[in-house]
Amino acid sequence: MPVTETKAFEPKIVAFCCNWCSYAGADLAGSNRSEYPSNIKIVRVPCSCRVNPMFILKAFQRGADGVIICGCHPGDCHYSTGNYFTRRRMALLFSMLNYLGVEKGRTRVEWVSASEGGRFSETMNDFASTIEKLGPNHRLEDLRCKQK
Amino acid sequence: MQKEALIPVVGVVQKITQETPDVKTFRVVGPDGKNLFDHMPGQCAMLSVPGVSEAMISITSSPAQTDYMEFSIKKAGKLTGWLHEMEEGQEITIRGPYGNDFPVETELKGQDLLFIAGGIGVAPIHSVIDYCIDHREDYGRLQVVYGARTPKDLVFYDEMTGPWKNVPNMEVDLTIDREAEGWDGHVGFVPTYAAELKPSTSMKVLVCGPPIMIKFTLQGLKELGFKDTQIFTTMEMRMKCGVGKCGRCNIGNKYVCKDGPVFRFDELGELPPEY
Amino acid sequence: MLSITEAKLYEAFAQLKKNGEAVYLPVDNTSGEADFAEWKEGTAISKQLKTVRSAKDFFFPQTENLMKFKVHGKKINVIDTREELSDFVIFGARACDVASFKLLDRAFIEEKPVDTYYENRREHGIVVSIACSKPAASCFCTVYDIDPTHPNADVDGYRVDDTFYLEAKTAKGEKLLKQIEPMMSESDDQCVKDQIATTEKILKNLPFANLDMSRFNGDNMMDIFNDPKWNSISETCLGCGACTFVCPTCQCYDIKELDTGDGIERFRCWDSCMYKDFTQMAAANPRPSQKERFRQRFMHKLVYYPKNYNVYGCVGCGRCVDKCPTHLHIVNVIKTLGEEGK
Amino acid sequence: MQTEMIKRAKELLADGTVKRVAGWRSGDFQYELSPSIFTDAEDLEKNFQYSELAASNMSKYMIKESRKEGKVLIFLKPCDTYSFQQLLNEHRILRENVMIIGVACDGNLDIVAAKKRFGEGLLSLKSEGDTITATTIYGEELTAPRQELLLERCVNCKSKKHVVFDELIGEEGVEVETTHRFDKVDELDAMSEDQRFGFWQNELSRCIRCNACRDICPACSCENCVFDNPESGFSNKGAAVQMDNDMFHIIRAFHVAGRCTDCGECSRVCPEHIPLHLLNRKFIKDYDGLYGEFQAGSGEQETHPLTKFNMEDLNPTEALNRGDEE
Repeated sequence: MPVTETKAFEPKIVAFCCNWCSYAGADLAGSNRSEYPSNIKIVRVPCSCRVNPMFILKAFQRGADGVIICGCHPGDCHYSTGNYFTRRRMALLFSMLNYLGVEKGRTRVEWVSASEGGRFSETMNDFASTIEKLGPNHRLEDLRCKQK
Repeated sequence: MQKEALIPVVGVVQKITQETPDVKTFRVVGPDGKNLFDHMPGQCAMLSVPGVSEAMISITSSPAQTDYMEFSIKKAGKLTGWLHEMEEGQEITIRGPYGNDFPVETELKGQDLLFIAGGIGVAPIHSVIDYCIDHREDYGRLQVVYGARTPKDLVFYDEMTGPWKNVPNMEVDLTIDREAEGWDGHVGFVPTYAAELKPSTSMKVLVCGPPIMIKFTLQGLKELGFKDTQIFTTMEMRMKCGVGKCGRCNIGNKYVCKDGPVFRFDELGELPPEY
Repeated sequence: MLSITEAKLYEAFAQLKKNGEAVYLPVDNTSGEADFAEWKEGTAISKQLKTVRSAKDFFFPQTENLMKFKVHGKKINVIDTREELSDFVIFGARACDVASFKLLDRAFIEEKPVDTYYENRREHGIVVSIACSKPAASCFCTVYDIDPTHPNADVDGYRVDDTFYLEAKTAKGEKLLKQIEPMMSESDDQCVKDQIATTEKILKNLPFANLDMSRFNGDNMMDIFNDPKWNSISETCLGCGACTFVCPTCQCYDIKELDTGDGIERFRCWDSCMYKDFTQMAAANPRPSQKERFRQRFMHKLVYYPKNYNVYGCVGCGRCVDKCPTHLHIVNVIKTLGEEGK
Repeated sequence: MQTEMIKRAKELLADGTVKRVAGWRSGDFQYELSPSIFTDAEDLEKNFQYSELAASNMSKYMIKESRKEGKVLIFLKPCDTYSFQQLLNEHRILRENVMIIGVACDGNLDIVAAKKRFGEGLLSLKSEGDTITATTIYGEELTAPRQELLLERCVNCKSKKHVVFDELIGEEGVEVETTHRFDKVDELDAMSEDQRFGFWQNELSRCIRCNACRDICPACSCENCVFDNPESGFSNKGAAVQMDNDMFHIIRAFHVAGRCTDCGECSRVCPEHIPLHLLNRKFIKDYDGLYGEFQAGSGEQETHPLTKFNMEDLNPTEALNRGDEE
């Protein structure tokens, strides 16, 4: 008998975390045993401003349903000003994605410091539930990367 | 050639031999252990590793060798770099054979042959020399002039100084670019050496090597009285399809992958110098 | 001649669709130009002369998956991903499009080895042409002896107002018309003859009708190649691929790979000899500047092609004339090198 | 005006001030003016043309031309000078090797619109006052109001002032105070996400990836474009899926954000008439609103909105949601 499986939507999320704050924050979240969804894939970057807009698009192309960038709080950047540039760049990029019809919640920038393990897991949980509500990404997808 | 020109077959790299610090020879057979296809000396095949790249590589082994094919490859780019890192038993994909061949059965038959090669340019020449040795009675005198930067860079050194020395009426002259310790052979660039040897102008010449070597060799040969119609070479261009359709490897109205890679110099002279 | 009204034509398309044969036809898009699109209920055929993209897409699409590889450790599995094709109909190709198929056939089928991807599509495609009744200023197909009033496809069609007159030219065409026979009726074709006569008059007066091709005779390759005029004429070429990608006869392609996460797909996509990476090798580029690349494109169509096959690699559709951002199109080249260069 | 330009160019060639002249050459149709480099007086006299059909912005050619031997003369329309100035700001042009003559412009005609209006048989276009008269190969003579056949960038002209020049021919104008440049962007912004998605899918799905928009763009002056680099993972030359086109256009517009002078060449040359300028203008509208008004190329500028910051800038999410509460 054929079994029709109704699989709950499990969003794929890519989180770009800066090496100095957010990645350490994620570490802390881990050692504090704070939970965050396992389907969040963390990509460590030297600074949040290392994240080229193409990385974000590529993540969507390869099947991500949401992309979040985490960096040091403004003023705390290891390279002193990197995250300020991230802020402007991503403000413009996200606005452009939305202009093309991509849902607002799919992309986000958050500031998480090395000591904010709790904030890291809260942020991730919150982002994951936003993406779950939005459902699968169909507006920036490459079907070739979704066949399994 | 295979029916599906663009779909490759799987080949297994059975044996990898380190020839020089940056040249390895790869022996390729089919998954069943048998040779994948027959070829003629001078022809090429498209080797690829999915996810890495695809490249046209000339077949080094003799057509008389029907058990396998060999490719001597210098580490230069993406694909070749990957090939140099891999282990025996690795599968790759292969399609071919492509291109024309040195006219060993027509123009070159019964002739005295002069082979001039530099560096990895010896790869396609090796196939012809092997072919001539395998059909020794069909050819006259065989003279090989081969050079590389250092003694360590001489590909097939052992073969050239071993078995080839014993072939009747065959001469191998080796040279290196600069003096090196332990080298008591000739020192000097290939074009100069070839000219110094004063080869008989009745020979047919097969040249392969870096463009600059070909250029000066040609000059030297012409000074000795050789004609363009006596000299053959193989060309190299960026290729994608290998079957004369993707449109990038043409020199004038000729496609290197299909009408070449072997050209006689008088043929090249009639074509635009876009190579 | 058999005729069918526009309303009945859509019934016929619906019938063909039911029989499993998709129909593609020129449809006006929101920018006011036409492009080929699949017929669905409610789709109306465009009245425009030319589509932006040529009809070559159907046989040689801009991107096309060739195969898939699955890699497990040292093992490689090659998978032919092609699916069985069903017949499809291209309705409304022009004579230049039809002529371009013959040029592409030469490259992909007649020149061995056969490109089976192209051949497969070609076998399943049925071409219904519509003769031109109002050629555009940029048209010059007659220069290449193409008769836009007799396209010579599987079915030749004429559109007079809202009625289409159809005539099968091949077995494939007859088979197609058989399927839609009930929608058609036999009718007098005097209006078609009148239309052809009017069109012929326009053709004679086209601005490019008398292009002088005599210098491009396939014999003087090096003479044309070395013409100093290439320097000035190519100077402001942008090196974009607009001419190539709207051209019905350009056949160059690139082979690329995409790692999908579930194997590697190898696909081909149109490439342009106008792009600098077209011939770029690790150490050198045999066509280092835009001059060489520009020259290659036109030498290929006007010199190498006639030299090899005795026919030009251009069908005079005029698409590049319409679309070149800097107006350095093939007519400009023919005039500069051909007429003034003699 | 054309006569005056030819006269001045010939003088400058004759006295050796310049070796080459960048201008517009008459083409195979009366309305086709090609950008071109002239080197002799006779050629100028015969083939140089300047009219409302001289749409090409030739600034970008100066990257190459200013590096050749001898000085080059270029004629620039007001909006072209913005692109030129922007390239100067990016140190792409050797200013000392270029002589600029600013020429007055009363708007360029849109050949595409003209062909749509008068048909594919269009032979010539001539404007007299507010009316354009066209002739066709079918022997027709047709007219239309000039305003309707202007390029979009000219209808919404941002400036009639030359921001950089050595000499001027014709009357100098001023920056246009109020334009309706952002009307269409506003209209799109007011739509729902679904509507916008539909709008852009329809537009971008027509893209044939010919790169004309990139190659004509004076701001796209990279030696090696990321889309030509096989290592970048973005170099596919055609769209296998819609995403490929979306990605190309987002990145293309993003790479010129802050440097785009809104010259409108991308939309002008697009063979499929995709309104690409609407992507660039969205960035302009956004940074104008978020970080203060900025016009690239309007003068000597060390930075642009994406290469500087304020401590008080909004976070991206706040920036995206601003105005939602209103």
